[in-house]
Amino acid sequence: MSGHDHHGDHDHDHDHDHGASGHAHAAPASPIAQRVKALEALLVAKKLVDPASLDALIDTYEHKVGPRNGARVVARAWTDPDYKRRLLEDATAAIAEFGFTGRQGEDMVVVENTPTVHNLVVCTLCSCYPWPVLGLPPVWYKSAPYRSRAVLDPRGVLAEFGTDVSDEVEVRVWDSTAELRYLVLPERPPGTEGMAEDELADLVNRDSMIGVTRAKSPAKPMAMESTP
Amino acid sequence: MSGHDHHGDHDHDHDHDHGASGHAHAAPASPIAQRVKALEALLVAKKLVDPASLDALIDTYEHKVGPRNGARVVARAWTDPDYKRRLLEDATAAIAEFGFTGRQGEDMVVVENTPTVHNLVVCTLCSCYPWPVLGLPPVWYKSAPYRSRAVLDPRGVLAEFGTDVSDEVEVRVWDSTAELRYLVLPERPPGTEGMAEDELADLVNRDSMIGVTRAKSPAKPMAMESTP
Amino acid sequence: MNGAHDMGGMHGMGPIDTDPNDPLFHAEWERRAFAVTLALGFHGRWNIDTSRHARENRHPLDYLGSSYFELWFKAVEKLALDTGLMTADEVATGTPAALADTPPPNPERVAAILRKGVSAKLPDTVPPRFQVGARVLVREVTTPRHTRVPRYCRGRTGVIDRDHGVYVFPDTHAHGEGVKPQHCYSVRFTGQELWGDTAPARDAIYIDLWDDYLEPAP
Amino acid sequence: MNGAHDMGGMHGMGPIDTDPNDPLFHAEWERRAFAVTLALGFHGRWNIDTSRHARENRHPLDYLGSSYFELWFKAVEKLALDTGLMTADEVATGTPAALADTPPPNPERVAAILRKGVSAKLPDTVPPRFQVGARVLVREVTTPRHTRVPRYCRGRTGVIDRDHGVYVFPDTHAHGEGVKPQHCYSVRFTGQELWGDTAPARDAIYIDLWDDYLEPAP
Repeated sequence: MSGHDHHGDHDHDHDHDHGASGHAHAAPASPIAQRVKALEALLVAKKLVDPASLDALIDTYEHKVGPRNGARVVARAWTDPDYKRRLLEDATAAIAEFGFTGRQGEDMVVVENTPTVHNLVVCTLCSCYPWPVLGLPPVWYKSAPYRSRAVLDPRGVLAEFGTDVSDEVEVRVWDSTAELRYLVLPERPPGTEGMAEDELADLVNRDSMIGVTRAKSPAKPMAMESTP
Repeated sequence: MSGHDHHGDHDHDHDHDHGASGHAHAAPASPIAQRVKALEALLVAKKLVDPASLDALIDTYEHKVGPRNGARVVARAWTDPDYKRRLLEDATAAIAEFGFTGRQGEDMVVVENTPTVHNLVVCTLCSCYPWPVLGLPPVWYKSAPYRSRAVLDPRGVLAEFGTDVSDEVEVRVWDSTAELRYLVLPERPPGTEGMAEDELADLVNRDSMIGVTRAKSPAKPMAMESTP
Repeated sequence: MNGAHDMGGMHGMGPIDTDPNDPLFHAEWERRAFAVTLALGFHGRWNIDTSRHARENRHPLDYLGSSYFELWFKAVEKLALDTGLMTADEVATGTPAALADTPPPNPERVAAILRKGVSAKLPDTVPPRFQVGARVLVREVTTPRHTRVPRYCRGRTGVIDRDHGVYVFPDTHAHGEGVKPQHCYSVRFTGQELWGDTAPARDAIYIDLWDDYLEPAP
Repeated sequence: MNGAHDMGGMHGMGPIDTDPNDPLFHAEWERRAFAVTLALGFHGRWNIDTSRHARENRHPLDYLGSSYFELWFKAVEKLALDTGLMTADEVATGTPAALADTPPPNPERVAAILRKGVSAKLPDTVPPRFQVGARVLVREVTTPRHTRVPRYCRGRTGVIDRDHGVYVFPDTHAHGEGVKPQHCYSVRFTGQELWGDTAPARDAIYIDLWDDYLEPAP
């Protein structure tokens, strides 16, 4: 949503809310829910949309395409200097090596975080976001608080995400006003020497590729108990 | 109000709505009406406000101070060149000659319409308005449509008020961002030669002193019927 | 602050209700909210700049979704609470915990106060930084605090049209940091400077701006 | 248009909900509105720029007061009506008056469409007006129509950081006036250029801007 919380729709999602009878008990539909349902029914009746295609679209972006894609790209760049070079030179082609292509990622740019530069991506005018590598944007990315302040007070925004960036570091904000889609290449966390690509990918979460957080540090090994 | 019409309060005012019994039948009070009433009651109980003073404040600005004041200033300027000179040089002092002084008119500026210049007054940031000469601002002056477009498309705004300004005429918009309050001195309408100050004042309405309209033309004399 | 109140240049706000017979007040509560706002102000606990900031300092949905006198009411309630003229407990219970120290002005006194007004003009003890005719650039002033320099003229170049004299500076005054005396000018901008080539060549916008908002145009 | 969608630099919007577990969809109708929007788009009756304009072109209260998928729904409904994909009468009755000329893409075809995407990049047949490193001034573009130059950078000076190549120009494309091929650049602005002296000295904002928005800095 774009405004106050109370303007969003935070109805509990009843998809998987089964009662004792095994049937879903849905709350009465909101006016917007009714309008959407009516529109869909009309479009299906007019044969303008294929119900199976609607289901496939939702399944694709809710379950199949997501930040795990971007994490694989990042982990590869961390471990393969040649891939990293290709990624920074021609992100679209380098990302396509994984088969991540298409809608809302047709033309990609990757910006690299370093000890002296921290990058942050926003779309102040709407919600442009690199779908093939990150899936659909989180609600906050589309919301007024983030869109208004990311360009005005990026360090304040980073602090809200618990990310502290030193005054010595240059903060670069990328406002996605055109058809380029930006992915942040986070810094590889310390203590990850020798980790495999798959393990590294587990450290790369969505927010770190938007640039509001850093990649996760590897879990600390358990301290061994001293025998009494 | 500042937004859509449906966000304003256009309740019918029941002050003078008497039924057959001679008593007012008020609709149930809206939440805001209840809150205002409760606040006033508390402030009166705390002796922070004098109820008689509240009534006097309303009476002053609803019935006593209004555009008729400004109209007298304008009519004087139309008929007395020396007064007009003083008015354009030091509006505050010239207007004070009528006893029109004080709150929200402490420091006045008068801008003159001529055959080559048309002036328009707005307050984009709130609703600054010259109370001693015009009374309180109309709702539209305080509203988002006027405040947003007066500076951006003054000719479009003038057209909305039915005022056509030739391309040859320079349109000047005065945005009241400080503590100066602006009054437009409209052009004296043609056909008013020899009219007395009082008659002229009748032609000067509120909107012409904001600059969204011209002063009224004198009523045309009735055409004499030809005898059959 | 860059808030919804700073409306100059926005599209999409809809048509103007130009009805000349539209009443000043649309309900009795609007009259009372208006009068209470003025009457509480007489206690001198806040100034007009503080008051303006209290009205504008809110979420755009709140600002745009409130009628004008609703904003006045919300602001005066907040100011009365913030300054201790009343307490949240008193508002909740509707019962006074304490009475005013000094009696409020009666109608005669109110009339005198209104006639006198409160001029923001100050003695002419500060030299102007700019002369009439000088080309000036409006500085970028981005602040979450109160300011009176509209966004639509920031970074733009205009010409000093007249020097109004020395005035209270709202950016400090609104926040209890003094009047910071300085000249206030009417600055003339062409419509094309503010809105681009599509604006009529003969239009000009005059904006009242203080010394602190301006620098010499390069 | 200068609308509420152009949010960069606004204050007062409140805190960010940073919960990493906040779901992408908060109700089933959001899923359906999302899917219907994409599916209707496959008919090729409008482009992404038209679609963006349909979402943003509304009263600020409507824009700010609607959740994101509500805006998507309102926009797709309007686009379907405007382009004749459906009629107001059909919406009112819920009954089709006519069926689609061509069958909608099935899931396999949809998957292929998504994988392919629709690049806005055009053949490199137009020379760039600016070289990397050039100082550029963002022109004032005030239009009630669709544009992608945010208000917060207009009239400001930046440096061409990279040339993305030739792209569709949204200002014409949104209104059915062709792609007007031209270079699109990432332009670097310092935070202080955009927000004034109080911005951190080391911050920079990169904005993607087309040739038509720019002129050489004086």
